[in-house]
Amino acid sequence: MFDNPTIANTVGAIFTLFIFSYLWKENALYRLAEHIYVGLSAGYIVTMNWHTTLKPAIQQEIAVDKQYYLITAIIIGLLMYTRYFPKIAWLARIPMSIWVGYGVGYVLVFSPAPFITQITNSFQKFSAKYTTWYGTNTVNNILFFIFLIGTMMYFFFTVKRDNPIMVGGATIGRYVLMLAFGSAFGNTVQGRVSLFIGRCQYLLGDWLHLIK
Amino acid sequence: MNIFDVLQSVDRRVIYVLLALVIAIPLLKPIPLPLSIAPETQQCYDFLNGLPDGGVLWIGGDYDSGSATELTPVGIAAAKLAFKKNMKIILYSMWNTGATQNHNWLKAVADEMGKQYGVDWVDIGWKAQAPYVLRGMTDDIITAAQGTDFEGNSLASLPLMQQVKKITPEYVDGILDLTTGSPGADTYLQYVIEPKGVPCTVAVTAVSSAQYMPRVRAGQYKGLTNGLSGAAEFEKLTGFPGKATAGIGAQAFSHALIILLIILGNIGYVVNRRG
Amino acid sequence: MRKELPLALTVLTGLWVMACNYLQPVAKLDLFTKTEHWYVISGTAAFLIGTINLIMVHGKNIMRRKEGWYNSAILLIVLFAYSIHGLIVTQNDPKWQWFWDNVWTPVNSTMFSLLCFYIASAAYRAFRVRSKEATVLLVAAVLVMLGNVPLGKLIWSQIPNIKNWIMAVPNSAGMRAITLGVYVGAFAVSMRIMLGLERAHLGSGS
Amino acid sequence: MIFAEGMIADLLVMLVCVVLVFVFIYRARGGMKVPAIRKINGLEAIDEAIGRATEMGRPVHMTSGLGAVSDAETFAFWAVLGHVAKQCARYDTRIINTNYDEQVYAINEEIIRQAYLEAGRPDAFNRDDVRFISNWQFAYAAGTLGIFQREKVAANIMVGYFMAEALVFAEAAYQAGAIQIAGTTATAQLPFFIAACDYCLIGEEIYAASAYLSKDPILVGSVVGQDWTRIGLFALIIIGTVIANFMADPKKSPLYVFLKNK
Repeated sequence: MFDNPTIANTVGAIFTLFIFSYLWKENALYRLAEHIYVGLSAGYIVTMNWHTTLKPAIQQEIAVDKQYYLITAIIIGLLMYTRYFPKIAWLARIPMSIWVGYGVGYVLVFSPAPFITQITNSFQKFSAKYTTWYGTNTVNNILFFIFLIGTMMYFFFTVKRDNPIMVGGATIGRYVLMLAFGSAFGNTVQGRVSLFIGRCQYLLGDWLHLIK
Repeated sequence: MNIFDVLQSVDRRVIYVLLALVIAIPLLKPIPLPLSIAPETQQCYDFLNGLPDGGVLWIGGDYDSGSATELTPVGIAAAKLAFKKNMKIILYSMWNTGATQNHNWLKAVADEMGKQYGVDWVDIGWKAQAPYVLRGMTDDIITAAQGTDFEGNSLASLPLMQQVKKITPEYVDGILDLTTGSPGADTYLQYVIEPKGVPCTVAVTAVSSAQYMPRVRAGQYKGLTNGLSGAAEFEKLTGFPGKATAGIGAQAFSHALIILLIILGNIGYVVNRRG
Repeated sequence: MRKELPLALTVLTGLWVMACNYLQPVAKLDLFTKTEHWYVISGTAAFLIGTINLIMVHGKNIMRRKEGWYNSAILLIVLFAYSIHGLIVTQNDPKWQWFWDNVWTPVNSTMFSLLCFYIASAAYRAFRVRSKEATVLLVAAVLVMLGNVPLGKLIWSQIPNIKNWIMAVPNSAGMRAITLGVYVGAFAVSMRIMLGLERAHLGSGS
Repeated sequence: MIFAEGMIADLLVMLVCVVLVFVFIYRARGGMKVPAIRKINGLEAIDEAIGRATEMGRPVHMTSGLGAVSDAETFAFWAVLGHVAKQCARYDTRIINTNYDEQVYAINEEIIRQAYLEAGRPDAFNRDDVRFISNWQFAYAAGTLGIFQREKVAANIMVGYFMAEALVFAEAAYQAGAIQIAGTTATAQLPFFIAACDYCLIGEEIYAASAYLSKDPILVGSVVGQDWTRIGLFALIIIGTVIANFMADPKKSPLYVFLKNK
């Protein structure tokens, strides 16, 4: 069974069809596939977390490499399970607040670099060698700058839109956003369609051998 | 309910069935369509084709089954092109969930072209903490990769790996990264392309192309194939038509259907609003 | 104590992460790698709370014979069988992998590919010429869709170029502006958490 | 050297942003008159959505998408969740929260429990309605899709970090007949939220949620700080653009050297 590609593809194809049946209506076959899928995903995580993270941490890093500070990590993590015991449930807030603190620190440390890159990339020289009307050229560089500033103005929260610059900027910004969203939507269609093409090639080709 | 109401409120299931048909039929009965080559695809091909005969091509397979339709055809066509030029290929996957599929397609191409594992190609596979391993491989591939390849063989025992010590221009002539997100082409940019100066071209999914295009223009990537259409163009340039070429008809008809539906819906909307 | 301790821990951890990266005397000790690893291990030690939730929710479904309880039973059987099998044989076992490759992977790809249909129905439903803005959205989407396939060029040779222009100029500018603002907002919300102004997560309202 | 090498520009930029926010929080505390925040339709609609669910006697669903506890988007989600949970507790409307990340899940449960406690109805809190589904993107989506249909969700509020599953949720919730409010910073997903949802919060609008919903002058002060940061950003971009255009070798200007020398 485990070496036979026909069985493998048939199993895969049946589950594929179960999931597609949701498009028509939520139904028993979809529910079956959904629950098996969620169950498998959870089983996978249990296996992987144990074999690739916890076991090496305990057996190797703590026991052999003597990285004893990791014991505190495990204890703090285990405090999460106190939430099932009402009397000591508040202890679960300890790991939670540490994680949130880590998250906040992480944002404050690792956001500046990409933020700066975005800023410096916006320092644009207007004059440029003309390539094509839709590619690099001076007009497009100036337009980019105007669009960028206008869209940023759109986001002001507390600045009143009572002067022509603010109104103009925000209006440009609104239209630029619509162009951006429309084009990003259109650009994504291609990728999403190719996902289904992939499933068709699997069903019609790998499974049924109707495509050479 | 008049015709214009109907146009405005086509049931989603009708849309789904039509869409499935316009995609499945062209796959079963391919319809040739004229392809225009995008400049980035041409650059990508020119770069790969211009690599020295007998050199080393590094392929980064940084995606999984979700993007396989768009990216695998580029990998296959590029591998065929490289093997035809007697180049060696080293494959490295930074997505755990994609390592097996990458191994399988490259192995299929190598077998088809009579290339020998360890001599003509090597698959390093996936490693935990993949981006850091990549950075390490710019100093020493075998150490960083913990000494083993995809199947657990010793890398040091493979003739190709005895020649290629690290990812630097001295050893690797060019990189093709098949990328769908992070880790991916940006990881290469950060650890390999910028600091080491190994030239790299990328194949990206249509969804993420807008993000990578500026870097092609800035010369950080030597070229780019955009989604399935880019893959089909690339297949055409290399002369190895494959699954992308077969899929491009389905792609075109599906776009046409969606646009047609939008137009019909709007006709219904406008007429009803006037009336 | 129960109120102050969590906030204090949040602030101290946040400051520690910053010190590890911003202050040279701390940074040179290379403690952040250890901190990061510590964080991963502590999170992993707690990972079973997710699994426990699944077991409790579906266990109750079964015990109360709620509608669809048999699906809950299947979920739990798969969950236990697959994890126990995996714990015994490790993740490199080919039979264990088989279920992943031939059940999980096709289902996963198919779930992803539902987007093909959803994007079509969303486009049909949403793209109407309701207002000037909506029209701009619609026209941009259609032009880019056409520009992405050979069809566009057959209709008018400039369509792919128009697409390129939209993607390169307004799209990049708009997305850049959003991204810049997002960072500003992220700094602000982090600051509010550090000051204890946003403390919904500490269990004391927003 | 006290500051880590290559991190000085990062630190300075971060500090400027953070200090500006702090200054305005401080001034708001000191009684500065804070201006009103412009109308944000998506946030305005939250109470309407809860009201609709209450009338119909059907649940509200909330998700933060794929965000982890180390994502700022999740912080923004918590502010919205706190508000929605309190309203739901008050009106006795069921709130379902599905989760992708175990850590976020645990914190969300605390937030919702606390909201019920504060509304004086701790007994009405149902632990099974805060659910961890899966930390695989599409397994999470599959489980949530089922819930939309089976529980007949009347309002779907999504705030946080989303990837491709965004449109799966939006379409499935539409099919279930839910009113939808969605906000994210993920530029790739915003187009789908715009198209498929009733209201959309664009980018940083989610970070104004806590101030907007609570109308707490101190929080509004922090939003004023955000706007001042933006003004600073304008100044920086304009100076940078001037340098790029009028200096012979902009790469050698102090600003470039400082920002790029990382």
